[in-house]
Parts: sequence; structure tokens; C-alpha cells
Amino acid sequence: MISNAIQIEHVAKSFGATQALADVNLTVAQGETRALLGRNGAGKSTLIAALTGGIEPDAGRIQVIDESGVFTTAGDGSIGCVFQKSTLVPTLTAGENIFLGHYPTRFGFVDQAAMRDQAAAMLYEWGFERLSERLVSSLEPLEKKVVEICRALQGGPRVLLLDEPTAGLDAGASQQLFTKIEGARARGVTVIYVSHHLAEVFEVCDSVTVLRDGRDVATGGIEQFSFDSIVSAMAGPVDGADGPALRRSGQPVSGDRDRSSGQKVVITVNAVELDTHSRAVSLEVKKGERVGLTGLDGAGHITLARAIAGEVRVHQGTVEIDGKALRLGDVAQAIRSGVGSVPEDRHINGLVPDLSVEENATLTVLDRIRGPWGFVSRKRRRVLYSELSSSWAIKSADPTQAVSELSGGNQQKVVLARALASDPRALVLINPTAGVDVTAKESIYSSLIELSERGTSLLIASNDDDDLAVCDRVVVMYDGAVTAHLPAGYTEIELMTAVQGQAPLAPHEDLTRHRESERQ
Amino acid sequence: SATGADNSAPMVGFSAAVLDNPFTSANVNGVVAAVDESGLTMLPPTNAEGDSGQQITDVSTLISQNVKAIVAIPRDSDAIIPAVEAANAAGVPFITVDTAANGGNVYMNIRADNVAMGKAACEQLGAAAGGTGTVLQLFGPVSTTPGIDRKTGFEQCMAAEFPGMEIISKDTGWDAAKTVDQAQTVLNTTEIDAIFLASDSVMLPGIQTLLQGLNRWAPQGEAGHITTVAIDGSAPALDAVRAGYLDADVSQPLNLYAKYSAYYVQAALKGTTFQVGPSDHDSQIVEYEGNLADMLPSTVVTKKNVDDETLWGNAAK
Amino acid sequence: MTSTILQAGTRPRAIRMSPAVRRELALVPVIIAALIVGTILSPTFLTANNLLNNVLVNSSVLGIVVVAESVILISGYFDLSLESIVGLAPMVAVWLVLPSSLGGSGLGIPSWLAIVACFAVSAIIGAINGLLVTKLKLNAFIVTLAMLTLLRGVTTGISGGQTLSRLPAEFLFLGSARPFGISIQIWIFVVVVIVVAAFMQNHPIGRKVYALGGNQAAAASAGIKTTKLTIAVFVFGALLSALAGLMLTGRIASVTSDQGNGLIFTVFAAAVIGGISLNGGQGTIFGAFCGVLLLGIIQNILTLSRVPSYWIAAIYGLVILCALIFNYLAGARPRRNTQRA
Amino acid sequence: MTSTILQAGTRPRAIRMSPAVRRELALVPVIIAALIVGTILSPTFLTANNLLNNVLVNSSVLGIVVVAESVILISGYFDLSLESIVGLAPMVAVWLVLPSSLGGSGLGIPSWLAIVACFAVSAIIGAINGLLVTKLKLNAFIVTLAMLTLLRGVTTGISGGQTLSRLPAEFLFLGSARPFGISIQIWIFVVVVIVVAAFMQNHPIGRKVYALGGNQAAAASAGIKTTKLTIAVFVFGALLSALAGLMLTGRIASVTSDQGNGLIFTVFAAAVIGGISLNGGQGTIFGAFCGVLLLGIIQNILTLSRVPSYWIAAIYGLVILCALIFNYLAGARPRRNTQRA
Ligand SMILES: Nc1ncnc2c1ncn2[C@@H]1O[C@H](COP(=O)(O)OP(=O)(O)OP(=O)(O)O)[C@@H](O)[C@H]1O
Ligand SMILES: Nc1ncnc2c1ncn2[C@@H]1O[C@H](COP(=O)(O)OP(=O)(O)OP(=O)(O)O)[C@@H](O)[C@H]1O
Ligand SMILES: [Mg+2]
Ligand SMILES: [Mg+2]
Repeated sequence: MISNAIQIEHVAKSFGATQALADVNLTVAQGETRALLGRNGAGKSTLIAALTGGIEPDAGRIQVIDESGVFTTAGDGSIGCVFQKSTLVPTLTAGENIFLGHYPTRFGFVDQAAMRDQAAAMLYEWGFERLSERLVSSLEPLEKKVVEICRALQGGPRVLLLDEPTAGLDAGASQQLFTKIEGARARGVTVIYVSHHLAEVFEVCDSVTVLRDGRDVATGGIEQFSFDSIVSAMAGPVDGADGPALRRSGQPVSGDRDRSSGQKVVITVNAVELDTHSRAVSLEVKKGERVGLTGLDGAGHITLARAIAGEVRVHQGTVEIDGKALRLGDVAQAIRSGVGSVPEDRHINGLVPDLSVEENATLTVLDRIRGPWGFVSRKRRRVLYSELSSSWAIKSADPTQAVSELSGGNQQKVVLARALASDPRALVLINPTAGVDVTAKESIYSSLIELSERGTSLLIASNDDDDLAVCDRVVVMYDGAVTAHLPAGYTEIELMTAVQGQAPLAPHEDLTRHRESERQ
Repeated sequence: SATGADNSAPMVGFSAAVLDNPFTSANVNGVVAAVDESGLTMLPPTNAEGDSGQQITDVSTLISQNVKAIVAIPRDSDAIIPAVEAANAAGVPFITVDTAANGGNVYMNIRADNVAMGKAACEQLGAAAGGTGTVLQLFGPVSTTPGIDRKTGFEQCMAAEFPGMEIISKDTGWDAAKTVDQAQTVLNTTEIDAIFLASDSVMLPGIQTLLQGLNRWAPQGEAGHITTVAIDGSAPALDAVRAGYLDADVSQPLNLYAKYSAYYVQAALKGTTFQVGPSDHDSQIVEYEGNLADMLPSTVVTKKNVDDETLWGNAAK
Repeated sequence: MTSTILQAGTRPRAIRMSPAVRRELALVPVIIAALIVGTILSPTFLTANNLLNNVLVNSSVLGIVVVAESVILISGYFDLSLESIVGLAPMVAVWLVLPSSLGGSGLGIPSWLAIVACFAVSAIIGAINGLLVTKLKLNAFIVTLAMLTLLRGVTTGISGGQTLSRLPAEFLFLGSARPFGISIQIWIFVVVVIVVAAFMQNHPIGRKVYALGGNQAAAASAGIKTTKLTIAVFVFGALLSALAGLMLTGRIASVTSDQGNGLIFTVFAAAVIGGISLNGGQGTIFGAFCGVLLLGIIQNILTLSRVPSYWIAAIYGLVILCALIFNYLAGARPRRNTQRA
Repeated sequence: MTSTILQAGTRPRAIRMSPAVRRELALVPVIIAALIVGTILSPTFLTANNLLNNVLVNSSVLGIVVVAESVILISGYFDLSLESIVGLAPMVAVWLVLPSSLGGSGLGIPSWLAIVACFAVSAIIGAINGLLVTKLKLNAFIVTLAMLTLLRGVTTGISGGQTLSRLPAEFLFLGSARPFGISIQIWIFVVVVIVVAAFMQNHPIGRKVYALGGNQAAAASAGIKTTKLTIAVFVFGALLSALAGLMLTGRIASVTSDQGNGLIFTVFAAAVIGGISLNGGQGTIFGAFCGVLLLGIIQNILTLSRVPSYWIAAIYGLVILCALIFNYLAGARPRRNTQRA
């Protein structure tokens, strides 16, 4: 008989006025892999936190059951968890992070050698040989994510909770993760899998639960669901207020592709070398054009975008806006020259959490909304903010609410509004829809399309296929150099190949094909 | 040595408790100058910055440098004892100035009687105020020997001789700003007839400004004069006595501290010994906490003797 | 049926004060309580004379340094060396003016020039602090701690440990002038509070300081020149502290070589009780002003109440601790203050 | 063709020291340089007598408080009140023992019991600090600052400002015993350093303290009981400081009411120069030990050299500032130290 490993009954949790979980009921069988889906703020991460004991539910009962008995905490090492937000200790080594709090000991002291060797062995499986001795603060985002996954797997947990584990992973690493999940499932490990990438869900999960407004609104075997049925369960009965109809992930937008031919060039990247040993990159974006920029982690596309936005300097080369050279490394001058930018991570450099929504949205133009005496004019600020908030549909209680109190999707819209406050001719967007749910994503896309049609040039640096699908063409970088220009209508295989630097395909090719065939 | 101490004169060490206090630094400068003048080499004074533990190390470091005698202004009479014992063990004569050591084998304590100073101030103040009214006592922290001794001398005398006077006491922490804060609050809220300043070098300029603001800075005999007596004998205080703003000031024998520090260092190097009884310079050598102390006379300064050249406040000009 | 996002927007929400305002007002009842206690304990407490000439005058120097420190704290940094500028700046000025017979330099520089010079010296010190924390990215706490030790040492060195008194009238003016019957110290303090508060609340530069302290990276990517702004903030703090030092010198009619020592602890206590967050980006100048008032009132009550002087310090510490706990219970605690000191 | 992942794994990489080790060793050449300078400046400097009895003995009390503070800093917190425990703990113990004629309580409690009691009091103070920063989430800087004021006041209150002397032999032992001809203060200091260093480096609890300071949320989600651990760290720091206080009392053969005042600034300077990060999670006890040694040597050189006394404090501050800048130039600076103090 298969017993239920996870049993959740009538669980509720509020944070002040926000009801994160209203009434959740969920049972997951031993060895099952369950997808937990829902829009931003549906309560997925809260439920995961309740399962690990990180938060105490206000009501209801949670039981996590072993084959042998009852255990309930992550503290004893029987629950492994990859949290949505990084939970690594940056000042410790990767190896120590993997064993955090559960060290192998000898005579009561930590057995450093054993810890090092075991961590090295785990990381080796992911292709990282010398990672275990390095400080986490010096790791790349991808490497950090792998360390987090290794920590979740360390000690052979019986239950695995994965909250958006593939965020930040590239295709190869994602496949490696799926292999691990497969292996764990074979050992009878119970898995809860949270993701906004529905393709992954169809690839790895046995069953699905959809949360909406803190309630479980749909549960069943994976075979009972389609892409569309999941999306409609997540969104609830549609009232049409949330933007255009949903498209299937990765599907290109229709539209007039030749709209920008003959227009003048707005962004010119002239023989930019990102660092001493990389080759020159040149690039042009015309008025009203939407250009995607992508590559593997560390390929340089993000750095190039940041350089254009004025955030970083480069080794060599110039960037021009409307023919005038930018002083790189000077954001203020970039803004004055007509560049707006959406930074890579809204939590790191997009928002000042304690300032109000309207102040965040107008932070780039403080000097332009002055009244008499040189002080900030509250009236002018409010007028500007009203325009921005209506064009981006920012939902906040009132303009003076602290931006930290908004939902992730709305916070992202504030960052977009901030980029547009200076009325830029060129907009550089880095991962503009990161962590945003499907519906919010669509409304961002439609706003971006409208913007470009009114003449703003967009450069979208992203690893998200959906972001790139909005573009007129995609520039692919590999190891600091441009390797391909793909006009809209490229196939997924073309993109994958270009991203890999057009070299002969690696073993991952097989995995990718496998993934393709499974989807069909 | 590498620093070029080619001077073959015997080296003398000096350990100061603090250097950022005007009275102590006047004292240190005077002693250093007098000892240098007497033909000995004085090492730069060490500064314990108010830390008794550091002062023990300072003395120990001086001993390591083979000094022939040590002069010290102790931070604390008790906490200096291990330093005295270390000097005793090394056979280095130990002389204290101003603050005594309460143990160990001290060659000579050169000091004035702070209790007697408090008493003298009380007598001057009580007489000038006519033995009635309220007196504001601005005292030094009782964690310092001069602070506690002056306070004790003043209060004992008040209780015994002027029981009709009420005392309001405020701790100034030997801090000019705190003195003004405390005095301002009391003067603004209470009718005060007399003020006793435990240290004019710290307190007088601020009190003067404060009283001027209250229209109470008036010389003797004019309306609004507040009977004021202080201890120390700094130059501004002597000026105030001269002009009649201060009724009296008890001047510390700072010039004598300097002179007799050099004197006793020379005596110690020669191996002279002293007995309890009158000294050869108008003072009494007494036994104090188990050691000899040369109780140098402090001078009550009034308008009559304020121009006396031997007062250190006059010499400092 | 609405989506989650819409719900978040439309959910009923009581008319709410901004957290900043709530934090400031949290102190008002405490101040009122302190006033009541004072009135009960001492009949002279609740008089205009006591409140103006004792509480406010005694708080002015402290208060100006609190304003300086608050701006630096809001910018996300720390400056312990302000207290040493309170000592050094007037020492430099007076030393330049006085003849060597009075412990001065003997250079005979006119007072106004000496005052300009001491502000210049303070500005340079602030700029060095700012450069060290921005360009070298050294920790502000430890840099300004070393600077504090250095400047205290320089003050002692210049003065040779002496107190400089017999100051020219220009220096005494700041301690004795009483325009409209109220001490100039109060006027300066109040003007500084009003001007800096207005500036921080509504001027673009003030708002940039909040953004800098709230999230330095976000401020930088919004085009704010964080390095220059940080240096400017340190320079501003140093200049205000020099002003406070000159005011203190005016009050005590002298410059002591330990002037300002120990002040910084009270400065931090007042700022934090007044709602300035040590994490940067939070708190207002008006709140800090309330913090200064509260500490001034408590100090005044303790002085009036004739508590044995040995125990005053202990009671003062206890009251501060209670005020902090009260601040927490009033929900005034900055939100994300989970860990870092 | 290899994937990025494989590339990352195989990319050539020089054999490298861990940053922690690099930061520690950064101080060794500085210490050697200081030793050379000292030897040149003074013939008495490089003698066993000077190095042991002047440098090390004087550094022992400071050093133990530095170890205590380092553990608290590594845990991601701050404790300014340690210096007041250095004063309060021995004051409580001695007060309990001494007759009222000598300023004591007159309770006549035996010395061993009084010592146990003073450690108990210190532990309670540490626990209160820990509770306030964890349960109420108050800022550690300001809580321990208020606690510092309170405890200093209590110390003055208990003693009435007096110095207590004529201590029983048990209290003097810690100052005067010289096992194998070397002061017991040095023995205790060295043993404390070795034991705490081994514990922090290799014991699971020590590693958990590093995790706590590096990222509290991560530590909590790894099942580490962060609240309990934090309180334990504060209690541990308080106990070590009480030990340091008893050692200081042994040295000066008395307890003064200002014992420990001002110590904490030097404690922070030594810890940070020794590579302890004020951001938590970084630095080692051995590094802190080197920081203590360096400051002790500099202090000793300044005393031995003939620098004019009034300028010693300034030079000391300047040297600390230079050491910090050197630390930066040696690449030893904690990396993410961009902003917060
Ligand atoms: N610590 C908190 N304080 C206040 N509100 C919170 C807190 N944590 C979660 N919430 C709220 O609870 C709700 C559920 O959040 P949760 O993070 O579980 O959503 P989610 O489903 O994981 O969303 P996403 O897909 O964006 O990760 C949201 O409205 C969120 O704002
Ligand atoms: N401190 C708070 N006080 C009040 N409401 C809050 C607070 N924090 C969050 N919320 C509410 O929670 C919701 C958004 O929370 P949250 O940022 O966790 O959403 P999210 O979509 O999970 O974000 P992300 O994608 O960045 O993880 C909003 O409804 C917001 O009003
Ligand atoms: Mg979320
Ligand atoms: Mg989530």
C-alpha cells in the first residue's frame, strides 16, 4: 500500500492584511512528484515554507510522514529544499554550504576532509570540479543554484521541495536536475515541484496542484491537464482585465516585421570589447526596433546591456545614442542621452524598498520634477506617476505605499515605469519578466510592443525564450562575441545551437532532442 | 641608543594618568621642566589615557628602559600599587605627585591636602555668604581622589561650621560642558546664593558665561553678586579674584610640585632618607597610607594676596 | 471574479499613515508622558524658563550633531568621528587666533578667518572619511573610529592638554547672544532642524540621500552619483559638527582638549530613539529632533530630581533601554531590521 | 565541444589560498615590520622581558575581550556592552566579598561563590542582550549601547564611585601568579585563543556561528536554531568579558569604578584590523589574535620611542588608519563591504 508522504489539511496563513494561504488541502503519495502551480502571490512559496517549518501556519495541520514514522522539520535533514530566494551563506565555501548545519563529525568536531571530499563528489556530478573549496560569494549565479540543489539532495532526504529550482539554470543544468529528480523518484523520494515553466512540469511531474488566492483549486494526474487548462485554473474565471489573450510559451508574436526598415539607427555599439581577451562586438538598433540579446550564462550579453545602460565600463569600444557617444559607467549621462534601463534584478538594483511606489517610479527624474525653490514638486511628481501607473497598470493601494509591499509582478512594473519616466528613446531591458507570472508577462509584452510601435528602440537582454519571441530579431553572444543574428521565425534548435557558440553539439544535444520529442 | 640618548645623565621616567586635562598637563609640564633643569634626563611622559591597567604597563615599560627613578601621577591610588611594587622589585625609587599611592614602597608622595583645600574653600565661602542660603557645589567625580577629597573636606566643614547652609551637589565629571549643563539647570530653577567650584581650570570660563547670561556675574559688593569660591588657582581664576568676581580661590602648589619633584628625584638618586616631621621648605612630611607624604601648602588667594608671584597662575602668564 | 493582483489593489485598507510618520509620532506620547512625570517630580519643571533655557539650550549642541549623524545614517553610513570634530574644530580656530602666551599658535589670525579655516579643516576630514568608505570601500564604523582616535589625539597635541580660554568676543557670541530674549543656541538648533528637515524631505538631493541609504545599487542604477553624494554627506556632517563645536565653545567660553569626548554615544541614542534606522534609508529629521528633546527632558528631570548622582547614569541607561523597547512595542521598529547592527 | 558547465569546471585555476587564510596572513608581514621598526627605535624593544611582560601581559585583557567580541561579530551581531562587563563583573564579585568598612556589601560571601555569582550576572546580561536582539529584533548596536550606559551606571552606583581594594588572595591570583615564570595572564589569553579558535574553526557549533553571521535566513532554513545560538553567543561573550574583568582586577589589585571604560573602541579596532568583518560571518580568531598583537606592539613602540607624549594618541590613530588602508591594499578587505557599517 502506498502511504501519503505529505498531508496538508485546511492550512491557512496571513501576513498582516495579506492572506497568503486561505484553505489549502493537499496529499502527496510516497514517491510521487507533484507540480505546485499558481500565479505570483498564489501562496506556493508560503506553502513550501510551512512544510519546512520556516513559518507557522495560523490554522490547519501539516504532516510529513516517513515510511517508518512521523517527522516534520527540515532541521533533521529528512526534508531537502531549494528555496525560491537564495539561502546560501556567501561567506562560507560551497562545500560547507552543502553540509550547512549537518556536518560530518569526528570526535565531536567537524570532519573537514570528509566534508570536502563528499561535497566535491556531489559537485563533480554537475561538472564542477573545484567548486567545493570556493567561497559562495565568488560563484556565478548558475554555480550558486547548483550548490543549493546539492544541499537539498545532501544526506538523502525523503522529501524534496523545489521552489522554482530551474530559475537561473541553463538548459544543460536543467536537464541534469531532471535526471536527479528522476533518480530520487526511483528511490521513493517524494517531490514537490514549483515552477512557472509549464514545459518542465509536463516533463518531470506525475501530478499537478494549482493554487489560486491561497486555495487549491485543481488537482489531478498530469495526463488530465493541458497547457491551457493549467493556465485557466491559475487565472480563474477570466474577466479580461489583465491584458491580451495568452499565447503558448515561445510562440512568436505577429506584427509588422519591416516596420523599422529605413528608420534611423538609435543605439550603435562600435567594436566593444568587454574585457581584455574578448573579441569586438558591434550592434545596431533602429528606431522602433525590438532586438533580443541572448547567450549562455556568462556569455557577455548581460554585461553588454549593462554597459549600454551606463552601469559598467568596457575594455574597449564605444556606444552611441543617436550618433553621440555615451560616457560608459555614467548612468546619469546615459539617462540624459535618452537611455532608459531595467536592471537585471529588481531586488538588487531596481527598487529602494522603503521608498514609496511613486518615488521609486520617478527616481530617475528627480531633477526634472522640481518646483519653485528647487524642491521636488509633489504635484508634478503625482502627475508624472499617474501617467506611468496607468500605462503600466501598476496596482498599489495608493502612490505613497512602500514599494516593498507590492507583489513581485507589480514591483517589476514599477521598475519598468522608472525606466520610462525619463521618456527614453532607447530602452535596455535585462530579464524584464523574471519571476513574473504568465498573465503579468503578457501585459508587459503588450506594453513593450506598443512602446516600440510608438518609436522607442528596445534592446531586450534575456535568457527567457518568451522575451526573445517578442523581438524582431535576436542577437546571440557566446564567450564575449556575437555568434549569430537570428531574424524572427527562428526555430528553437537554431537558437539552442547559436547559444552554444555554433560548435559541434555536446552531449546535451541528445537531452535537448529528447526534450523536444517528449513535448510532441 | 638608536634614538641618540648620548646624554649620560641618569634617566628619569614619568608616568601620567591622563594628558588631556588642563591641570594635569600643567603639572606634567612643570615637573618635566624642573627635572630637566636639575641636570637629569626626563623621558617623554607616558600617557595611560585614564586606564589603570595601562599605567601599570607604562611603569613596567619605563623600568625596562633602566630609568633610575620614576615620577608618577597615578590614575587611582589603589590601582597604582602593583606598579609601585614592580618598581620596588626593580629597585627604582617611586615618587608620586598630586595623587598618592595607597600601598607599596613609595619614596615620597608630593601632594597637597585636597581635603584641606575643600575645607579652606568652605571656610571662605561660608564666611563670605554669612553662613546662610543655598550653595551649589559642582564637584569632581568621586572616582578621582581630588574629586572625593575636595567634596569630603567641603561637606564636612559645611556640616560642622555652617549648618545653616543648604548644599545642592552636582557631579561635573571634570567636564566643562557637563558643568555648564548642570549649573544652568540648577541656577535657572533654584535660588542660589553661593557656588563652590571644585576646579576653576575646568569650570570657571563656562560658569562665567552662564552667570553673565543670567545677569548674575557681578563683582563683590554689587547687586546680584553670587558668592563664589573655587580650587586650583588657574590664571583666569586669579583674574576673577582680582576683579572681585571670585571671593576666594584655593591655589594648588603647582610650582612647588614641580620644584620638589626635581628635589626628591635628586634626593632619591643620592639615597637620602626622610622622616616624619617638618621639611626644610615650610611643609610637613607626614605618614600617609603607610608612606611618607610631603604635604605642600596650598594658598588661599583673596584680593589681598592675588598678585603673589609664587602663585602658579601668575607664573603661567 | 478578480485576479490576485487586482485583489491586492482593491482590498479594503484603512486610511494609513506612512511608516515614517507613524515612527515619528510614536515618540510624541512618550514625550508627553515624560513631561507629566517631570511636572509631578519637580514644581520648577514645567516652566517656560526651564524648558527653554535648560532643556533646549542644553540640547542644542547635541541636537545639531544628531542632525548631522542622522543625515549620514539615512545615507546608509556611520560616522563616529563627528564627536572629535566637535573638539577639533574650535580648538583649531581658537589656537590660530590666540597668542602663544595663552596657549595659541601666536599667528594672530583674525577670528573670522580662523573660523573659516576650522570649517575648511572639518570639510577635509569629512571628505577623507567619505573617500575611504566609497573609494576604498572600507567599513565606515571602523574608519571613523580610527579617525576619531586620530582627531582626538590631534586636539590634545595642538593644545598640549591645556584648556584654551580668554577667547575673542566672536567666539563667545555663540554662547551668550540672546536675540528676542532666547538663546542663540536655540535659534541655531531650530533653524538647522527646519532647514535640514525640509531639505531631506523635499529637495532632490535629500531624496537621493534616502535612495542611497535605502538601496545603494538601485540609487546608482537610477543615475544617482552615489560616490559624490556620499562624500557630500560626510562633508555636510563634518561641517555641522564643527558648528556644534563652536557653539559648545561659546557656551563653556573655552576649548578643552577633551571637548566632545563621549558625545557620540548620546548622539546615536537620540537618533535611534527618534526613529533613524541604523540600516539606512529610514527615519526623519523631525523624528531625530523628538529623540533629542526626549533625552533632554529626561536629563533635565534627573538633574532636577536630586537622584543620588552615582545612580543617575544607571537610570539614564535604563530609561533609554525602556524607550527602545517601547519603540518596538509601538510598532515603530524599522521593518527589515532583522539582524545587522 | 563542451557545455558551459563543463567549462566552468575545467577552466584553469591557480592553486589559491582560501580568502580567510589570506586575510590572516596579511597581518604577519605587518607584525614583522613592526618588530623591525621597534628594534631599530629602541634597544629595549626586542627583549623577552619587554615582549612578554609589557606587550603580552598588557594585551591579555584586551585580547580576551577581542576574542569575545570577534565571536559576536562573526555571528553577525555587535556588543558594545562588553566593556562595561569588564567593569561590572569584578565590581559585583568584590563588593559581595568585602566588608562594608572597605566599601563592600558586608555580606561576607566567600570569594569562590562571589566569582560564580559575577559570572552568573554576566551571563544574565548577555542573555538579555541576546533576547532583545533576537526576540524583539532591536538593533544590536543601540541595545548594547544602552546596556553599556546602564551597566556603567550600576558599577558606579554599587561602588559609590570608589575604588575597592584590599582584595582577597583569590582575586589577586589572576594578576600575580607566574606558572613557569610567565604571567598567568598570558597563559589564560593563549589558552582562550587556542580553544576558541579550534572551536570556531572545527566544531559544529562554531561553524553554525559562521553560518548565522553569513546569512541568518540560510542558517535558519538549514535547521540551525538561530535564536538560541545568538543568545548563546551573547552569553559566551559576556562570560569571557567577565573573565577579562577579573584578570584586569587581578593586575591592578583593585576594582575601579571606571574599569574598562573606553576599552571597546580598541577592541573593535583590533578585531577589524585582524580581519573580522563587521558584516558577520567572516574572519578568524587567529586573525583577531594577530590584530591584538599588532596593536600591543605599536602601543609599546610608541611608549618606548621618544615621540612627544601629547602626540602619541594622534600617531596611534594614524597608524590604525594606515593599517586599515594597508589591509585594503593587501586585498584582505572583506569583499561585500560596500556600504553598511
Ligand atoms: N513575509 C511576508 N510578509 C507579508 N506578506 C507575505 C510574506 N510572505 C508572503 N507574503 C504574501 O503571501 C502571498 C503568497 O506569497 P508566496 O510567496 O507564497 O507566493 P508565490 O505563490 O510563491 O508567488 P511567486 O510565484 O511570485 O513566487 C503573497 O501575496 C505575498 O505577498
Ligand atoms: N510587508 C508587507 N505589508 C503588507 N503587505 C505586504 C507586505 N509584503 C508583501 N505584501 C503584499 O504581498 C503581495 C506581494 O508579495 P510578494 O512580493 O511576496 O509577491 P511575489 O509575487 O511572491 O514576489 P516575487 O515574485 O518577487 O517573489 C502584495 O499583495 C503586497 O501588498
Ligand atoms: Mg514570491
Ligand atoms: Mg514563490
